Amino acid sequence: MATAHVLEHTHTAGSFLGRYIFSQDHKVIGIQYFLTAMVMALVAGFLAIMMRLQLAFPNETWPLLEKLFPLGMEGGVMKPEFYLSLVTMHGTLMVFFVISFALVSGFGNFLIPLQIGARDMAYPFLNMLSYWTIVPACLLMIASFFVEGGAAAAGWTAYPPLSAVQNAVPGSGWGQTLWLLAMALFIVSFTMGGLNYVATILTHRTQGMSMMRLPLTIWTMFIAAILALLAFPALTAAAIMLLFDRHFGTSFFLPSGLYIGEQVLPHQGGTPLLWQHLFWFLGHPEVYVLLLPALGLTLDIIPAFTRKPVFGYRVTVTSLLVIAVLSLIVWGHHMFVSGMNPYLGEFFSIGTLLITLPSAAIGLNLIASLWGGSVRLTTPMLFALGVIALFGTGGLGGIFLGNAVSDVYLHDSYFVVGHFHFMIGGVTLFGIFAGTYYWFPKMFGRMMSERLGKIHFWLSLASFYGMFLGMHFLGLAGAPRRYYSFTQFSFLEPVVSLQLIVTISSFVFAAAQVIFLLNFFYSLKKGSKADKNPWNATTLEWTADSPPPHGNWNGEVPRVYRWPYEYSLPDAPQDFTPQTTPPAEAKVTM
Amino acid sequence: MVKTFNDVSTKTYWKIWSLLLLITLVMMLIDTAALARTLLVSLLLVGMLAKASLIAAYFMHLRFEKLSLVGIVTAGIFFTAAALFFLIAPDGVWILKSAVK
Amino acid sequence: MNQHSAVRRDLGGLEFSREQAAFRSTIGIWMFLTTVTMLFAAFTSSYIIRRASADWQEIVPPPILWLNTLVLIGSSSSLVLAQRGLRRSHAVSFRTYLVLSCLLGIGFLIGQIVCWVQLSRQGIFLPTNPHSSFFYILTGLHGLHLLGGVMALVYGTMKTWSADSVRMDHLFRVSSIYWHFMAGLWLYILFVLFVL
Amino acid sequence: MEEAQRTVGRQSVTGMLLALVMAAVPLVAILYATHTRLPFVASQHGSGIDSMINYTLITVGVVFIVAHLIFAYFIWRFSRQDRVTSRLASTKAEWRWTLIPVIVMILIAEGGVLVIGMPVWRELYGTAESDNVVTVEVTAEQFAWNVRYPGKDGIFGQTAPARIELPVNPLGVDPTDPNANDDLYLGPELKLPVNKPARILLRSKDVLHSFFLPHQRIKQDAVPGMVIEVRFVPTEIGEFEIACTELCGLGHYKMRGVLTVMPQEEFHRWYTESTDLYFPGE
Ligand code: HEA
Ligand code: HEA
Ligand code: CUA
Ligand SMILES: [Cu+2]
Repeated sequence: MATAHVLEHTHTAGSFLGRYIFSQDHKVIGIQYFLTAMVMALVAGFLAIMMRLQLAFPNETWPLLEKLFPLGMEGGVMKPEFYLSLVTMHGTLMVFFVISFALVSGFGNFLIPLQIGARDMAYPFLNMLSYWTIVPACLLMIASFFVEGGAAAAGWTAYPPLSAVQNAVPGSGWGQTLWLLAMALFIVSFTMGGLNYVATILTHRTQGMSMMRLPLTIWTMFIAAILALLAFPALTAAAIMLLFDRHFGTSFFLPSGLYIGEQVLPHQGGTPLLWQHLFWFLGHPEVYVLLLPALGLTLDIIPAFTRKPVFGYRVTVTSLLVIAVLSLIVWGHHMFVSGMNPYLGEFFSIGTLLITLPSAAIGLNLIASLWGGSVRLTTPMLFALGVIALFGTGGLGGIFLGNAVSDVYLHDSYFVVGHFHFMIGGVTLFGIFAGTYYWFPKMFGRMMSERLGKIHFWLSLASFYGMFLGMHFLGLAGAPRRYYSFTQFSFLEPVVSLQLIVTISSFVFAAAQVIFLLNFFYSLKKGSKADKNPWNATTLEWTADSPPPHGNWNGEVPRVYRWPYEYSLPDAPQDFTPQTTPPAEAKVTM
Repeated sequence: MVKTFNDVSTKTYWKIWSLLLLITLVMMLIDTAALARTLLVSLLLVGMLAKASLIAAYFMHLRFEKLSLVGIVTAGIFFTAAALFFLIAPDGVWILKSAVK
Repeated sequence: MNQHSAVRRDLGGLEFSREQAAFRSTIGIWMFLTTVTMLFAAFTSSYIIRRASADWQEIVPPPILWLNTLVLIGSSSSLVLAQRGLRRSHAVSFRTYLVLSCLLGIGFLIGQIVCWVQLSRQGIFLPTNPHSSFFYILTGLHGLHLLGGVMALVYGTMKTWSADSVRMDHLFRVSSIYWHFMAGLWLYILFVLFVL
Repeated sequence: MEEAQRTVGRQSVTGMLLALVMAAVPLVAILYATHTRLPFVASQHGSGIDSMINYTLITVGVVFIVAHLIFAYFIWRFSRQDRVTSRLASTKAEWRWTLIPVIVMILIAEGGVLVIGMPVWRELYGTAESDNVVTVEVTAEQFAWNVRYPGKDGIFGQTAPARIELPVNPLGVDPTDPNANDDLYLGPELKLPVNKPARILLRSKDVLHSFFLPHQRIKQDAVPGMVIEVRFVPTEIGEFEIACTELCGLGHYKMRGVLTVMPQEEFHRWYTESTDLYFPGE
């Protein structure tokens, strides 16, 4: 039988190469993704710090940085086009190569089989392939800094004509081509991952694990994977057309009469708005692809540290589904002032604000999950609470933007930058941290240091507000984004001093992440040994060894008798009842 | 009783196949005939749909798949594709209207 | 390993008693076809927008396209017959139709290349006008997808002499779904390019 | 386990601290808010946009504060107990609670945009034609604004990119077109009469730009290949800045223009007597 075949395959441990490099074990692949994300986070975070330096000290010179980027930082002064490359690459790397990798690919691969009771993913080979597809993608992205003209500089949204015409901006040469190729590889890889997730969750659940007994992490991964499968092809199509516009003279996005570089281009009849539609058809669902798993992890971590079930499991699942469906039809809220048909603007505005209904329901469920519980403020729990707070703030900011009328003023201002850092850079990053502290024992068999973890949390939380709450007010004062400096306009004068607060906070934030990395690698070697179930949690992965062996469970795959949130069940022997506890030992509520 | 794959005889396949052929031929004919464009498009649309559902139903033997699964998948794809299409289409008109003359 | 025996499981009210692996590969191929559909849906939407522009010019489809269409439908039909042979354990008809299906598939690809050559002889290239751009891109992408299908079919054909029937059944389920989908997709592309 | 999950005594300090921080977040926000002003309003629809923003600021602000206070209270209260006091609500109760966020969001988000927002949106994008308008063409390029008026005849001379010639013919106007003779050209300076509707035909020569008038609450992308109409009525006399808010290349941050709003008679005088001709030769 074919599946049995697969099983034997993953059970053979093999050589070092087979076990750690070209492994088909979902846990190893998950950790590979996770570590890759970490490396890319360092790169993207470093780019952010360089941006912050420029914005707070627009007139300084940085001879040290000149050594690293002799062209972009000639004479130690940052060039405007180099700043744009920084913004572009920071955004792209963070969204696709850090958060997607760590959250969706990392935790997804690691947790899905473990939490549904499978020995591996449905297609282990495809899984390995998906990881090895993103390795060249990462290399291409990083290499693009060192090609002629520098890295792509048209923003992570890569709007043409800027991204389509070589002369429009220096990064629009080789840098943009590499960017497109790397993104194409990323999409291919993510598609393979998505196929795997959907097939695994649908077909590899253990006995008794019905859909309504899935941990919310799995639900969010499932929905995110479907969203990705539906939305990503639009960017594939757009990228193909952009490559053809750039290199083969077609005119999909380029209208007639473009006058760039003192000459009229031969293109005819295309329209830049088409790219925006296609990009955001992907781009908007993509942010939920990242958000939902972060909420999923949070929703699974909270009950372990309140010792009670999550509030509103069914409401949450329904809301997640509603969000997913709606997220496919609201992309136009990024285009309110793009020159799009104003009637579409009205439609998209109403649709966007509809998303706040299920989102707020989830927000309420998150908060209400604390009610009546016995809250234990371990590091994972602290980060999970951070997720709630940041989700609330970022989401409420979204209400200003989803409203087409206020967005006329706020579009492309720092208000937007503040909003999305709370969401995509806050909720998701804090979710990753919460997940890391929580599942580290399962991944590596050791505990992370609580003390360092707490320091990491407090520094991160405080500096996060310092960085991004302030940006909302920069935006209200009118500061546009993707500005190399704010010295050219008198209406922006009040804004300059705020930049300093943001920059200093970003240093603190970066320092806090160094503590995290120290903690991570120190605990890998020296952390106290973890037993199977250090948090007394109920989900299936805690019935496997820490770290789990190949095939996840020695002996039979456990059978499931109940839903995953059976904490503090009256009359049960302990305050937690694992999903594997048969009905004979404790009553089944769901 | 649900019909299974094996119950369908070769004859059925040939019938379907010739029906498809016929539709293709008719479409080619219509294409060359000087019909009003709207009529043409709607006729062809009907032809396409008939053909697509025949293919889907028989050749891909959807008829014998678990219908609800197929329903969910096709409905999902259909919804998403339609959303993309119908929310972009109004912009085509608009862009044309505001094009540089 | 009880997990892998044919287990009844509830899945949103559905019951699946069929062999798990078969189900798994069906899900996989359907999900993949979902992304393919969305890819072409994105192109269709772009086509609609792009068509509205003033510089739109129709290119005339080379007649060989119609021939190719018939060849592809023939290939699809032949695969159905092959599959039926497999179900009935009728090895000869199975192999014959399978080989025929592969040959017709390759024939279609060759026909497409001929079509491209004919077009370029007429001076119609990729960037000539938006319609030709879409023509080349859509037929090219479809051809690439089809090439993948041909390779799977050829691989399957070679395997008919060695692999066991359970695996064969899988392989054919999946590749025939894919193959028929590609045939349907081709009709859709024709429709978009020359009718819409 | 005992090590990881602290005793109630020690962790309630952490809980207290986190609760304080969470309660302080709205305070910080309010503090920021009192120090931030939107640029003052200087257009008719601008006050509509401001009332939309203010409505959202106030309603969302209340949700923001209340949610944070509840959240802080929960953290403080429940980190002090070591036994679960309320385990599982009934599914029905959970659905009933969901009504609260749903209703709140319907009121502040959907209600806001439908009741306050849409009329302003229509005012901005409606096509109500009025004769008494000043028509200006604003063409964006890397990295400058080009302002052109149709002149006394009210008709712009034809343009074609192929005729662009720097610096004499930056917009590619056809010199043989009689309508072009009286076209006025101001470079990056836009002049408008106060309290009179302005109709701006926004174009771009090369890439995307965005026409941002902070005080007039105008933001509209300029898209190459399209002419986009922007309408507004300036209500304050004075000099204002024009900025670009769509990434357009390395000079994006310094693509500055100036809007001068002047009394109607003064504008009229300038317009009829101006010597800022597009083709000064003729
Ligand atoms: C994970 C990422 C993520 C998420 C979840 C969201 C969620 C939302 N976003 Fe955001 N958004 C981005 C990432 C995200 N966004 C990014 C990256 C951009 C910029 C892209 C670019 O241009 O570069 C962007 C830009 C963006 C825009 C375009 C702005 C512009 O360019 O002009 C708009 C406009 O409508 C918008 C709206 C919304 C809305 C209405 C939501 C809603 O889903 C929010 C719903 C949530 C709530 C309503 C909160 C409910 C919770 C509570 C009520 C509990 C409260 C609790 C406490 C306070 C403790 N977003
Ligand atoms: C996923 C999201 C993400 C994250 C986390 C961040 C993080 C940060 N961002 Fe980012 N940012 C974006 C996504 C993100 N950003 C996007 C999409 C844009 C828009 C780009 C565009 O306009 O095109 C943007 C734009 C943007 C701007 C606007 C630039 C402009 O418009 O001119 C600024 C300005 O200050 C900024 C600053 C920062 C800072 C200081 C951080 C700091 O938080 C960074 C500090 C972080 C680190 C030092 C590393 C973090 C983590 C680790 C080391 C641990 C890793 C561990 C694991 C992964 C397990 N960002
Ligand atoms: Cu012009 Cu930005
Ligand atoms: Cu969005």
